[in-house]
Amino acid sequence: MTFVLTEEQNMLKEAARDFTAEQLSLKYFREKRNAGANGKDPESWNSMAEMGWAGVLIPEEFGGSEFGYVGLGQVLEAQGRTLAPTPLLQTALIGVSAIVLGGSDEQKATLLPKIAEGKITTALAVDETAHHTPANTSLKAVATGGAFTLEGKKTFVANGHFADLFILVARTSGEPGDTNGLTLFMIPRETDGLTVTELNTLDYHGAANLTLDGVVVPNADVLGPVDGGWAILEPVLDRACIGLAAEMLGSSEAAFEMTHEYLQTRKQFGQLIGSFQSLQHRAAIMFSEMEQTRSCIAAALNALDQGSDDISELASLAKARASKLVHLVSNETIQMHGGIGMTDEHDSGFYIKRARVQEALYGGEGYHRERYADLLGF
Amino acid sequence: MTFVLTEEQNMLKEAARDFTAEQLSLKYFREKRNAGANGKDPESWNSMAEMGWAGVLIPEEFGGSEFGYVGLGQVLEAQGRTLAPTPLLQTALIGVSAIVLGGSDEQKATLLPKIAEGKITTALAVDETAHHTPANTSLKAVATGGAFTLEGKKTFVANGHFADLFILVARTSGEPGDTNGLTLFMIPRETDGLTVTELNTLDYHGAANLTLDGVVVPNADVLGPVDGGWAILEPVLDRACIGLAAEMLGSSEAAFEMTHEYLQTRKQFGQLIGSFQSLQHRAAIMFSEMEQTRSCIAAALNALDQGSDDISELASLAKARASKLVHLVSNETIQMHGGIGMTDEHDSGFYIKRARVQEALYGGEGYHRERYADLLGF
Amino acid sequence: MADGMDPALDAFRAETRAWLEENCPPSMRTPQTEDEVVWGGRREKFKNPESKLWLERMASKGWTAPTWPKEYGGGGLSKDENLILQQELKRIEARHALNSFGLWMLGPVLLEYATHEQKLKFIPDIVNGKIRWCQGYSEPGAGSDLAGLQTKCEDKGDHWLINGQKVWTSYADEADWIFCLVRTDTSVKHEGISFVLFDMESEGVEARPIKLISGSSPFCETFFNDVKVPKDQLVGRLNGGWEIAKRLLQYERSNISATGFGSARSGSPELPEIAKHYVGTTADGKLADADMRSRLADVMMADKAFKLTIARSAEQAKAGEEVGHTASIIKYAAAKLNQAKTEFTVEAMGAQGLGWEGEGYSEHELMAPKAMLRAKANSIEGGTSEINLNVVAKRVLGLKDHKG
Amino acid sequence: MADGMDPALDAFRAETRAWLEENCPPSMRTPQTEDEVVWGGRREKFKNPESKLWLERMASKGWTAPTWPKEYGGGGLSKDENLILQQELKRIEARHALNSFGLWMLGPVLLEYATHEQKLKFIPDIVNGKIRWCQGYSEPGAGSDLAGLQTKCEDKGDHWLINGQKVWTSYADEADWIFCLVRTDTSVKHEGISFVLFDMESEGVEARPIKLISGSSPFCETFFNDVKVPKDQLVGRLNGGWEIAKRLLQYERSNISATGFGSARSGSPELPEIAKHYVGTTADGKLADADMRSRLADVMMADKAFKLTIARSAEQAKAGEEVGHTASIIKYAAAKLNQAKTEFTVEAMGAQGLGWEGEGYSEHELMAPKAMLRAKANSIEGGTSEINLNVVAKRVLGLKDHKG
Repeated sequence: MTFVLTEEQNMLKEAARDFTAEQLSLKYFREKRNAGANGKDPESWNSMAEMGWAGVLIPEEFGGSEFGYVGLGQVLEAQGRTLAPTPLLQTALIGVSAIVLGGSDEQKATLLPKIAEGKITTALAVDETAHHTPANTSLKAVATGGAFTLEGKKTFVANGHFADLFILVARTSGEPGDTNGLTLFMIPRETDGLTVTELNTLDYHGAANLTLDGVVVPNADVLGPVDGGWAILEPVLDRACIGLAAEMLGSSEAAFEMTHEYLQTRKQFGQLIGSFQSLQHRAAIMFSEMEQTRSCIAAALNALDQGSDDISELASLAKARASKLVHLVSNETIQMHGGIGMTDEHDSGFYIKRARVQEALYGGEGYHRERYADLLGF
Repeated sequence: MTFVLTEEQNMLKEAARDFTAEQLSLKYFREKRNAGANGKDPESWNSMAEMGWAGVLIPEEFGGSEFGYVGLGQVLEAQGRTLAPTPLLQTALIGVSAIVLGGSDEQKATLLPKIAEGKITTALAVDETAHHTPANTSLKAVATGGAFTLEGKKTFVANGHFADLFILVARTSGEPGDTNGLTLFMIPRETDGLTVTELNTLDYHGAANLTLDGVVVPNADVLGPVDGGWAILEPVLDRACIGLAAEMLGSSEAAFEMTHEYLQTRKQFGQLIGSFQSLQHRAAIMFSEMEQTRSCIAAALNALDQGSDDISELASLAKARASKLVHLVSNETIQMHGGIGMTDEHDSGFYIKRARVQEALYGGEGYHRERYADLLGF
Repeated sequence: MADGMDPALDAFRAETRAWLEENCPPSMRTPQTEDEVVWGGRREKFKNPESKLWLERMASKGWTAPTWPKEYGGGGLSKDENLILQQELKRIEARHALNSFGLWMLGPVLLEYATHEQKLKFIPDIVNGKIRWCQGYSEPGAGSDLAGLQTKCEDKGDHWLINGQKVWTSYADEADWIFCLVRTDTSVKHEGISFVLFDMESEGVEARPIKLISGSSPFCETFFNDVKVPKDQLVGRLNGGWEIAKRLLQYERSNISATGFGSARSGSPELPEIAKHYVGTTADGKLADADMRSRLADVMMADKAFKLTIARSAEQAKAGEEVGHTASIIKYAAAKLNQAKTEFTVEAMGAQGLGWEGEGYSEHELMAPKAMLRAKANSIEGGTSEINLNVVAKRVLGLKDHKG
Repeated sequence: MADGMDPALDAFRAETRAWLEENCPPSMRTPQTEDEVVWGGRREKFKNPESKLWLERMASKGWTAPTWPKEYGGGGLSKDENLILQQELKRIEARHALNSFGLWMLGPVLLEYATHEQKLKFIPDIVNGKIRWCQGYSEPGAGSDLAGLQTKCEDKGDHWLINGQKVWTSYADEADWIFCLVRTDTSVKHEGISFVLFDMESEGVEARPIKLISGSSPFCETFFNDVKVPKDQLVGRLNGGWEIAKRLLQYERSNISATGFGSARSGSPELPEIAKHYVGTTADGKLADADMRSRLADVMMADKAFKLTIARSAEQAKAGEEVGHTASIIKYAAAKLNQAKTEFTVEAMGAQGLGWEGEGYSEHELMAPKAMLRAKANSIEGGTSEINLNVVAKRVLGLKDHKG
């Protein structure tokens, strides 16, 4: 079954929705925002790890539940509903995928149990310019006998402002633009020569820029083959796109529901605004887009669990459509709420701010449209 | 004044509207279509020439009125309203421009008076593949002492199925893609080695494919400098785009008016369909697009009369916006008319069929979007 | 239903397979061609004689309507048996023995609303393809507002007398009988409509084919001038036709939804191939026109998203989940998608996509603009996109009309 | 009006030029900076002392309101004289001496609707910038439906008593007086509205700034709790305020239409430059991202089409042609365009367009997302785009409402 959840997956979905609604509500998000948390919330992550969600993709032998991507997608969708800034995507999906796909037995045995317990969070450091173009990596890593020395910068590392461990892409050979010659390194936060600049982002989730000035990484912390990092990075980015798309679907759903509610309560000219045909049609069109995007994301999550050979196509499809959806819905949410939606005290603003970050991260609609064309060979 | 017509221009506009409404009505177009005319209608062209419209751009010394592009634009807009297939654009605008811009005194003296009198119609033969890319011209012209010999094909030559004289772009040096090395030739219809294949086009206007098999053109019939034809061709194509855009504006206007009328008469569910808000908004959006496109076309026509230095930008702007407009309006015309708009007996179909040809000719919205970016330097 | 779960079903599968092996003629296992499609009826010519044989054999078992009661000529199969039959037919790639509005639309409502006598009279000839039916719904003044129909049906004691006009009657010029909505009470709207059946050879019936902007079409204008109809040919309750009409529209829409528009047109080259052919490619194999490439990717993604949505809806329905929400947007999305695809094809073909007939164009090229034009009706026929969006807004999203 | 056509006007031009040369301080001929804009009023601080001088000198001639009658402090200029004044001001690139809702909106309606005494009392202080006005229109329950306002104004014999709440009151926290729509009859809708003026320092008035999604804003929520207003501060007829309100909205919209949104923000780099900077270019100077390049061209063309439309409308108006049709779509188009431009800027900046504050971003970069967010209000404020489209459909296209 591709599109129908199993009983266990449904239970996880319910649990995640209950948890985020209660413990990671928009009200809670607002309080944290007002307190200047900038997306840092270790307590909530501890609770999520206790629920087992840090280990949804981790093999049982390393302390996880090995429950799969469809399951994790349900949790990501739930946290997307309330815009909760958690390390779930970066750690439980991206970090774990990278280690499972590229890690040695020893690396797995050392790291995965700690991740499952919620003791370590990770962050993927890939982009170096304002736009996502992973093959353009130019940050240099030079082999110096038993170790590599890294020099350069990384920008907009999601979760980078609090992650314990960076999974960082560097160039060990070749030129920017080559997919050959990339290598993944694991670098603890407290490493000499690594400077982490915390960013206060639009969406109040935060992020970081990294500067590496003579950072020495022992060979033991190389993840996967030297020069062959693309073979891990690309599937990891596909997973990142699909997971993020699931989160975006949740955000779109919740913003749509809030708007739908408003259409049914707000009156103008003595009529519910939801009785005006032009708003009815626009709401129906949003609904149509949402239903179709949901199909793409479900198919992509399922393809990951099945190990299908069209994962990359589905990843770009899911991310492109989710970007389009969340853009449309976040704009319509404000327009249909009118003035109140423009005020900081209303939640509309949170959705549009988060939407623009979600859209850009790992490539927006335009990037994935181009990639889809590449993948389909035209 | 850029946007306000002079009294004389207004009189020409009125005259053209009256003429097309009476003598080139849609009813007349349908009769001709049913009779298989495929756009050929020499009688109407005689009448138009008698009105002086063949010579609107022709200098007075050669028998024209030298009334300018804004004036000609009014006539083109008027004939666009009733979709009239006439040689006006090809002859009075394109042919005359080419001869005025590139012709020798002798060529002007020979040809322009005949054109002004309606005795000669012309057709520009430029494209060789399915898409408009003039620099890609590959049809070869080889100098053979006192003459050139031409070999190759031209596709979709508008008016080519009845024109008396072809203005044809050929390559005298360089490679397809080069703007250098192009030369314009004037070739009478009855020339040895020239085969004209009449095309029955979607819009019932007709066109032709040309095959040149050892066609010999004397040096006297080269238009402008050998190898330097681009300097004439490019401004001629800009004029073609602007004139065609004026025609498209007329078509959009008339289709919009027909739809507007239907919105105010057709009832469903006991209500005029024009009272449904979603149709009201869509009608208002069409109107907004039309008003803005009108500004672009007026500015472009005026720039031609002024000899401004931004003619190319305005030409691409006008053609791109007109393509977008006529596409939108022709689709909405059918959708808002519902079933009746799908029937051949209704005029909706004529507008959409002509629209698709207008869009493609001399490059559609996509082509001119790209060209606009080129011209603006990004 | 996996094999080996139920011995009776296993036996049914074995019998079915054997029967099909023996009875499905060889040419009926080749891809269907347009001109060999069998619609049945008095004027069916069976261009391929094996089509006739195949229909007779299938009809003899009631397998053109496998789940209908045997009493009325149907196959009497259970759902599970029918599933097996369909699997076996697919296994040998058998053609449909019969295409028919009778099978798809009329039959199901007759089974639900007709009297025993009416069922006996009409259903067997639907199953065996002897009578071809057409549908008399739309009228010139009543498009989206179907219930605004005016075709008058008067009670003349021993017969009904029908006067009026229908439009968009598919194949009215080829059908034998019509099922038709008529007005039996002019004082109310929905409650004044009845559902009647009559022979298209009745005196006073005339069908004129409609020419579309895309060329000839199966649609007709159909005129009724003092048509006399026997009293026992009204189905269901007098003035109770609107309920039947709505049920029938559900069957019609689910037919469209199951496939999407235009997806049946197999054998035509894929959009990227068309674009590459007419636009050319760069040295690294990309479409030469970057602007068009982006838009093609958009269309391809919309296509994929739509197909996945169809698959999701089908799978969820199978699993017994509520799919009304998803299904509600499918016709709207299908129309939009098919319009985008056919428009893109015309644009990609450039000048070669602008021909109407005659020299200078291939057959594929001449089909492209006609397909684009025909697709404009996708957002009109079977409920306009506007009506579709109204329905989504009201029934799915629960938005109310203006009050007062 | 060409020079040399009218000797009196030539003389006026010469005098004006001479006066300006002498009286316009040097710093008032430099580009206006945001923090030196003069809004007038009791709390105006005149950050630049020459601003004060410039205002005093211009006001002394009535040239802050050049065409208003001298009797009320205006300049008393004819249209032609005013044209010359504006040309001469432009020639030396003089700053506006005074920006004020009083000048743009209230003054014109006072001239039309107020009594002579009211004019004498209020207009001179608008001209000289002594009193700064704000506008009390929208209410929380009445956004697009402005006439649904509930702020109560009761006749207490020797004064009006006002209770209620306004919202989106621009600069209410900085203004001295308010012009305000209030309900003087609850039994009817439009005919129960009056137009009153009162001092914001009156007891019972409170203004609280509204924080927007884009950050701080000039907007306030404004509360009226038993505010006593003298009887002679009601303008026009009791219950006749709706007519004044509509007239005033015309002045507001024509102000927006004259410039478009955001076009005042000068000095920021052009979109193509931004895109090239953040996205990079190919060897031949094209934007490296082909998909984005197409979309940028779209935005640039929309921008050009809009600007040409503004120019066309202005030129036609000058020539005395009917421009209502063109003008009607300008606010709608301006909002859409400004949203497209600000969205494109954010997208082009990529990760650098996603900052809110603090390290890692330039000032320009931090402005981009705030401008994008602020632009979302362009299709809400001053009449939503939905209302705007309704108006085009009904007034320009003549489409009717549902009947019955």
